[in-house]
Amino acid sequence: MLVGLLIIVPLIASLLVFFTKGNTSRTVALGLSVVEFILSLAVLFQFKHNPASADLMLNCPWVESLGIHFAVSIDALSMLMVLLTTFLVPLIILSSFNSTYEKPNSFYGLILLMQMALVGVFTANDGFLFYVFWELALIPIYFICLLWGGENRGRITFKFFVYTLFGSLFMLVGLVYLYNHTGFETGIKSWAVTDLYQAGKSLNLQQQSVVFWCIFLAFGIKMPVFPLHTWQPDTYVNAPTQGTMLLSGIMLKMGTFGLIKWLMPVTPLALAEWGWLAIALSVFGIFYASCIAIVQKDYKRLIAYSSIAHVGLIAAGILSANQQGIQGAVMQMLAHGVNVIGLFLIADILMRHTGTRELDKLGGIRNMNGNFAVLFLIVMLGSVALPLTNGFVGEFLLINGVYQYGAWVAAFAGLTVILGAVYMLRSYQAIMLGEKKDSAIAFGSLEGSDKWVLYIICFAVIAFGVYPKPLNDLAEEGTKAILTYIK
Amino acid sequence: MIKLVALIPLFPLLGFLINGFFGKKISKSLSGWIASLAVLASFAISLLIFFELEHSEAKSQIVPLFSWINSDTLKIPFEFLVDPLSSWFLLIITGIGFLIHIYSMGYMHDDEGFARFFTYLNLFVFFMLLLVLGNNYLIMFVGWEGVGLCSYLLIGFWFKNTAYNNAAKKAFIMNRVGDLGFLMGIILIFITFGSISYDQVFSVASTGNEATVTAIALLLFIGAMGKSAQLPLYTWLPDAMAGPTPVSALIHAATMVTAGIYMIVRSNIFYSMSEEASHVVAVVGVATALFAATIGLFQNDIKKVLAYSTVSQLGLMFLGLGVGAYSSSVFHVTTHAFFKALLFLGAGSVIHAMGGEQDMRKMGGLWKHLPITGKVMAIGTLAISGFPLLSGFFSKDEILAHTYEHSPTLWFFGQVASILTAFYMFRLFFLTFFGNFRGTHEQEHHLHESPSTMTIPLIVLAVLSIVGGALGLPEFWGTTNWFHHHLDPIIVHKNPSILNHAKEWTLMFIATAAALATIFFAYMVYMKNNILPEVKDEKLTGIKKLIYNKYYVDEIYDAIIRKPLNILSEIFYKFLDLQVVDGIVNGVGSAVTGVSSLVRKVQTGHIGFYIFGMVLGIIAILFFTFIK
Amino acid sequence: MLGYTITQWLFGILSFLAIMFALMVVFTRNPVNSVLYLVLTFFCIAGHYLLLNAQFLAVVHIVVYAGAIMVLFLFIIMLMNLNVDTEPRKHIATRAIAGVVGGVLLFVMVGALKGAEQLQLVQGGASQIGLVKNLGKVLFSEFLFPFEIASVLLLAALVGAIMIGKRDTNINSKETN
Amino acid sequence: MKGLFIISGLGVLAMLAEIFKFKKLLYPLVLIGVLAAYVTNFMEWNNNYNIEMFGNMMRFDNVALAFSGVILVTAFFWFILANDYFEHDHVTDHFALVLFALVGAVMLTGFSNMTTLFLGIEILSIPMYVLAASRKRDLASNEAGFKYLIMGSFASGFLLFGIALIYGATGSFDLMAIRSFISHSQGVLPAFFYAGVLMVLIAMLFKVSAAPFHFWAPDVYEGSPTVITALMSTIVKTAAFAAFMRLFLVVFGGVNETWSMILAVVIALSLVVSNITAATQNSVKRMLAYSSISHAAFMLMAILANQRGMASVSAILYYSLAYSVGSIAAFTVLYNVSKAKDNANIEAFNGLGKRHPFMAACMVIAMLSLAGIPITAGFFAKYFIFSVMIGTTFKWLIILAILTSAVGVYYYFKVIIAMYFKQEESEQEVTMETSHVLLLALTTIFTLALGIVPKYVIEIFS
Amino acid sequence: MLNGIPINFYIMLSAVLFIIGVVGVMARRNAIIIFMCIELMLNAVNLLLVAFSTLHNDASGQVFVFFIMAVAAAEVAVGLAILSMVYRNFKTIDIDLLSRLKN
Repeated sequence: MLVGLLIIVPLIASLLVFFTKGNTSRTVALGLSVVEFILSLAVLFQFKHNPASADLMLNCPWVESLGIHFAVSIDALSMLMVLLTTFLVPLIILSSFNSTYEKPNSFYGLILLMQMALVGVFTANDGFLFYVFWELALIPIYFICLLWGGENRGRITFKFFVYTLFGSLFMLVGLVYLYNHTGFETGIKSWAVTDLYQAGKSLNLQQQSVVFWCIFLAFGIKMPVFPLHTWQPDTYVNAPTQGTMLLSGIMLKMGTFGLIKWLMPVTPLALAEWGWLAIALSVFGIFYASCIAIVQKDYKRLIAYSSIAHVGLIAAGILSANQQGIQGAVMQMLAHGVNVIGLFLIADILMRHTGTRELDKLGGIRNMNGNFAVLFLIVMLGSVALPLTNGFVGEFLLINGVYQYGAWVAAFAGLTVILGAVYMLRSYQAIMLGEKKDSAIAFGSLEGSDKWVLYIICFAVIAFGVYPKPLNDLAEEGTKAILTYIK
Repeated sequence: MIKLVALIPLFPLLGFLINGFFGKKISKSLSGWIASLAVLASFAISLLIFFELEHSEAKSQIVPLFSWINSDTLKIPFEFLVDPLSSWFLLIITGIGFLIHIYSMGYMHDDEGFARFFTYLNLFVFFMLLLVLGNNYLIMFVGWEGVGLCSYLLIGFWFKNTAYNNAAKKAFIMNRVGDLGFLMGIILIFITFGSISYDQVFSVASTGNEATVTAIALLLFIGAMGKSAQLPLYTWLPDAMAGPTPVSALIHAATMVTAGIYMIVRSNIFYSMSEEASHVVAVVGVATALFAATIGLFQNDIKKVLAYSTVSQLGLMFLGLGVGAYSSSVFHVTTHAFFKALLFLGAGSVIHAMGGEQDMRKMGGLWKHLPITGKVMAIGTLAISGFPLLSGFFSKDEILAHTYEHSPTLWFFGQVASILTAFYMFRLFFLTFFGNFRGTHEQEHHLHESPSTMTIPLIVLAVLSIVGGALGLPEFWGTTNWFHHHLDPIIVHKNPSILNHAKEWTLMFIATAAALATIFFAYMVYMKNNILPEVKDEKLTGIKKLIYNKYYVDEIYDAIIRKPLNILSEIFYKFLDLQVVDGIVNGVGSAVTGVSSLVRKVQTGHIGFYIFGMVLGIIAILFFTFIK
Repeated sequence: MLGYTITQWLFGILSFLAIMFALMVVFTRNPVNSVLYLVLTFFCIAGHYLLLNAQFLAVVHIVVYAGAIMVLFLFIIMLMNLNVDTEPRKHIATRAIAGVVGGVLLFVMVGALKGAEQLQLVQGGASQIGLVKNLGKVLFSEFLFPFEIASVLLLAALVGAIMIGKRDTNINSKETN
Repeated sequence: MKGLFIISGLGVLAMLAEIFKFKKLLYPLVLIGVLAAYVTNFMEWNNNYNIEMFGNMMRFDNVALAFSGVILVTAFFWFILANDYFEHDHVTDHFALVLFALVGAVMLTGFSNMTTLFLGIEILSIPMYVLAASRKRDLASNEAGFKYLIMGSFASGFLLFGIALIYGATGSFDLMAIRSFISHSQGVLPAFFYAGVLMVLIAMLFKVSAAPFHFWAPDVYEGSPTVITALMSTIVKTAAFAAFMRLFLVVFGGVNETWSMILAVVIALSLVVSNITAATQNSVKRMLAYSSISHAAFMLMAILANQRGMASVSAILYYSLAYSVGSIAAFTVLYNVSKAKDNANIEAFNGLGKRHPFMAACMVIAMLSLAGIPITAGFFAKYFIFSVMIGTTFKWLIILAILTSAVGVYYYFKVIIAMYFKQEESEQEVTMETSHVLLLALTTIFTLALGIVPKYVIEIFS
Repeated sequence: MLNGIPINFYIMLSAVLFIIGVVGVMARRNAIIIFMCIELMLNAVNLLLVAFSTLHNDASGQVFVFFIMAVAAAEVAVGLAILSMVYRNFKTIDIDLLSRLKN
């Protein structure tokens, strides 16, 4: 039942927030999202102590005649993802306290609605429900970007919407196709995830390949994997900071999570047949995006490309289909979620304090605010995966996993270790170091909320780098469970 | 006591945290002392542990802390290993580290980043200790990258200066290149032997097949190249002199750059298993030694000279490793740590006196102004040049001896390198301390000996550089080489010296003679008919110019790596991303609208036409069904 | 004569005339004439009905079409005084195409409308179904509901025609969009 | 069945209202009447009303009742929408015509004989011709009515020809008789019987405006008064599909190999033409016309799938309900917006998000539903279509449908973007009467509710 | 055989008439003529129906014709009303001139 609450609370929260006014709405939103976080901790507690308890699963028929159930449950993997979501959303809301948005009630309401959908995606145990939540997550973010985005947002958000919708429709076809092959022995078709696994296994190679690509298309666009990525930089740059955070911090993980839970176990044959191509795309994407990030002028766009590079490695790790690869992917998803939010917040702070994100115009901010410099440094180190930061565990395991797929692939993917350092240090130097430029003059001390968000993020970066065990154990368990299906 | 080994890195960590959080609030001297005492504490514990180990039977003891990363069969606990090697490095790091901390308190006294400096310094010590203490490759890697970070921070310590920042960035990135190799090596070790903990890996290492082991060894060596500034990844080290001088002494001479040697000695089993790998190591080492030494000949920046000599000395150590003289290399690491730290600190004190001036062409005749510094510098110079009975003499000699029995050619080049070393070191010495002063007047006016916080460490180091050789007296003198015995437990395949004493003596004689001859030659050049280096760089010509400009290596790298990468990136972004990939996506959109405006024309609005269309449809349908 | 029965002769002639007149309907330029030709066509068709023993239907046909509908047409034509050949012709090409398409359609139809021979016939001798008695019986028993509902149709037509046809009294009354 | 009579009675009543002067009462009376018809509909549910009545001319089985239910609900909504359409000249006439059209529509859900089919279609069409032209001084409206009339009667010519041929082959107009005739003759039907089936198919395709028989739809939709367009795109379509289904799933299901391939091609053509053409429309009204074509294509897919059991039927039922409710909402907004701006162009929507947030929000839901985004009704509608199609040999149609519905999103979202992104130069208020507010709220809730608990509709026959 | 005339003849005859009607609709611009052509088509159908009803010796065919006539009458009534209105507004009933609504 708890898990049901996990989904309902944000929904109610968003409805409540819709009826608030002015600054109260953001406080209410923050409070309620914290409540959600506490709730998720309760779920974690429950999960730790008796994983089999009825609190952790909910399964009631939705459209019985079509085998559609409202089935949600918590396993190790979804637990982690839920924690990520419920942990990040309060931070995202808090990070918005220094920017004023018109119609704040709808703004925060949409964020919470989004949270509902995301939690749904991560907990759904029924293919159809998964798809519904998947699409549902698209609506709020679309409106967040459309209503509070930057310049020519109309075109860009639209491109983003159609692009992703296009992909997910193919996923729908793939899923329906699987559904159509369920229940040969029982005769009763069902959307339950395990039945879909079986159905997938029952297909021959060619059918599996079709399903594989249909579904991969959706996930590949969401992540995004080269060459399906072109919606992403524009959208990230144009969206309001909180929108960008939602997109990159959590929504991106929908793709990778889906890859792990909804694609890998379904089509093992196709994976063996086509995995190389998918991995090749992902790995090339790493190099490609890193290179592009090196020559970016706009810091936000730079982060956008860097996240393409990161997710490329994640995808490669997942597709290499071994313990280290997938577990590393999970760890990296968590780490990337935290770090990228930090980075985007920093971009936002820069924008607010100096009025620009152009690397050429920025410089020497460290002279004005050393404290900020340190926080920035820590977040950056996290995202270049320095040991003892949260990024490292994932990256090590990922490269390890990819290496087991192919040494040269890993060597190529490993370029991210170098190139990542190149563009991150380059941008850090351009922004913080050197003699202070005019833009930096005005740079005062940070506002409380910003500071706290950064503190929390930095703490997470280091804490989970030094002692990743709690998360790592969950990730290991979840990965093992998935691998039993894949093998 | 050994169980408390965790305290050793803990103290610097605490120092780091205290200075990091409260550095701004507390007074300079306080933060300085906190940092220094933290290191001193760990030095004390290291000593205790060292002696306890000496007298205990178990030569290697594992101290588990907590389980860190688990992934199915891959289990990486966070645990420390105390054995002769690590305990020895502990002493070097904490000992030299402490001295340099003290020195820095004087040297950095007027810098507003005082607390920050010590924060970084402590962090560095912490990571360095982690590096040597870890019981598996990943912890070594943690320290490895950690010290890389600290070197980045310290090189770019004066962050207002763009050149320094670039140097820092360069150091970090070049190290990352090596680190990637290292990482690959670690993963390959895991895949081959199913674990990355030293004890487990080495126990089964012999089962690994030749090729794999070679691959592992080479991958690890790539890491070493980066960290220990070997060809072709050495160029960051000279630039790293941008950092404050104590940093150059501690990180870029005494400790961090020797991490590569530590790593290879640690995994010596792989190298002794693979002929090719160790051959590569030897060749790279000797090449680096020669190459850097030649560059050192014509440098005018006092710290640059020392930097290149460091590179060359490191090359020498790798030569030793390559020929299987592991303990000799470690021995040389030790002595080198003494005299190179001494030299850097001395140079620091000179620079301090000169008010930040580093160009030797503007120095000269400082002997009378800086008596202590002058003397200790003399000792250091003699030591590095291999003057008999000084520390450098023994360590270098051991390496060369082993090299000779391995291959005389390598020995020859090694010998040449050390001769060159002797030459440019004395060039440095003479140019700095003798002749007449070539600097400005106000510089000359306040030339002064450095404060005691700086001189005392110098003196201590000077003493060490003199007596340090006693640690490893050559066997053929009938004395026992304590150092070898100390390290024996961790060297898997020992190769006993097969040279007869006569040969040994000859080699030693040749070395000594060469050294003395070189010193004399340098004396003739720079003292008698004191020839000064060109003041104007552009006057240089031919080979001289080539060497003076460091063989244009930086320019070459720039041309073959950085520029192409930038161009490629621009192509990716401007063309492939914006034009092709995104172009296709947008193209679809505009195609739809284009087609749409065409199709709209069909809807002419004429009933006649509509009817016509319908009838055509009907005909088509009937035709399709009945005639076809 | 010539081996054909009288009915066959009649069928032939009537069919010929019907087609001729129909063509004239399409091809005369003057609307009034084509109305008259259409009337003639209807007469021919009525003749066919008679041949098929649908006497009552034939009569109704004459009354309704020739009597009512065509008069209505004439009426309208007069109203719009189109009785001169003012109609601008369609472009010659268009008409040619229309003709061709018609030909093709015919060809296809001929192809489509085969297979009548395999109908199993129940009928023998002159049937009586065409008489008022039978028709009435069928109409008011089996087809009662359609018959009733047809009244709705006619009502609707009535209302519609009135609403459209009647000139609005208050010109400046705003109409809803 | 009783509903049919109630509505016809209402029609007559409306005519009497002119004479006996109770115009004012008429509107409420009609609303009540429609509700009453709906209620009787429900009372007839499941009590096997498909006894041969009136010589087996009508057969109100559950399917028929369900569809006429959809029609009546839509009609109810529509009457609320159209309330001020009935406040000018010819009030009673308008009422009568609309009600008679409803009679035809309901007939089409329950006919069981070619005669009633034909009469139903005509009873539905003739008032629509008139209503389309009911803005008598508006040239567009005139032209719309005129085109609709000419092409409609042309099409019914084909319908009749088809019926005649079928009659010729089978000797009966009764659907069940024809069906059994088909099933008993082991594929040895005379060729012209198939020709007849195809002629009927063509006529029906015309009625549901599928390419290439769709040409009339955009023009007529654009020209007619907005409310009448709403009527056409909802009730008329639903009725047409009910008839289509009855003919081609029940009667001609046996000979589907003759028509399925043709239908597939027609669907593909409709999908492409409609969506592509709609993409660059400037008039929202016309855009909705094209979108209605693509929706028709979707519903045709369910017929093409020709699934055993009630899968196809319930899919169509759900789709038509979702589509009708969505369109009513969309047209309500369009009606008010265009009334304010006096044109139905997309610019009229600029800045609506600020000028009238409620209206804008409802429009968003409606557009999402039409575009088929979860969790609106439209999504499930499309999903059910996919799920019946995926089993057939026409999977390629699904891919095509996806590609084109991506285009579809393009033009639906043009409206949304206009409402929230485009800036309105003149910040004039858009007003909306309370009845319409209620209607919007009602339809929006309905749309969402359908999306959240689709089972009550989709499982209605099981 | 209906009194010695094969049913095919009737089918063909009505088909021909029907097609003539269709051609008329396509070829003429005068709305009224077009209307008459549509009537022609309907009559072709009527003929066919009657033929079949005689063939099957089944009265329902002929009854159906009644309904067609009724509908035709209704259609014509409404149609001509609309025509006259169009004429009133456009001053023409040339279909090619009625093409305001397009694209």
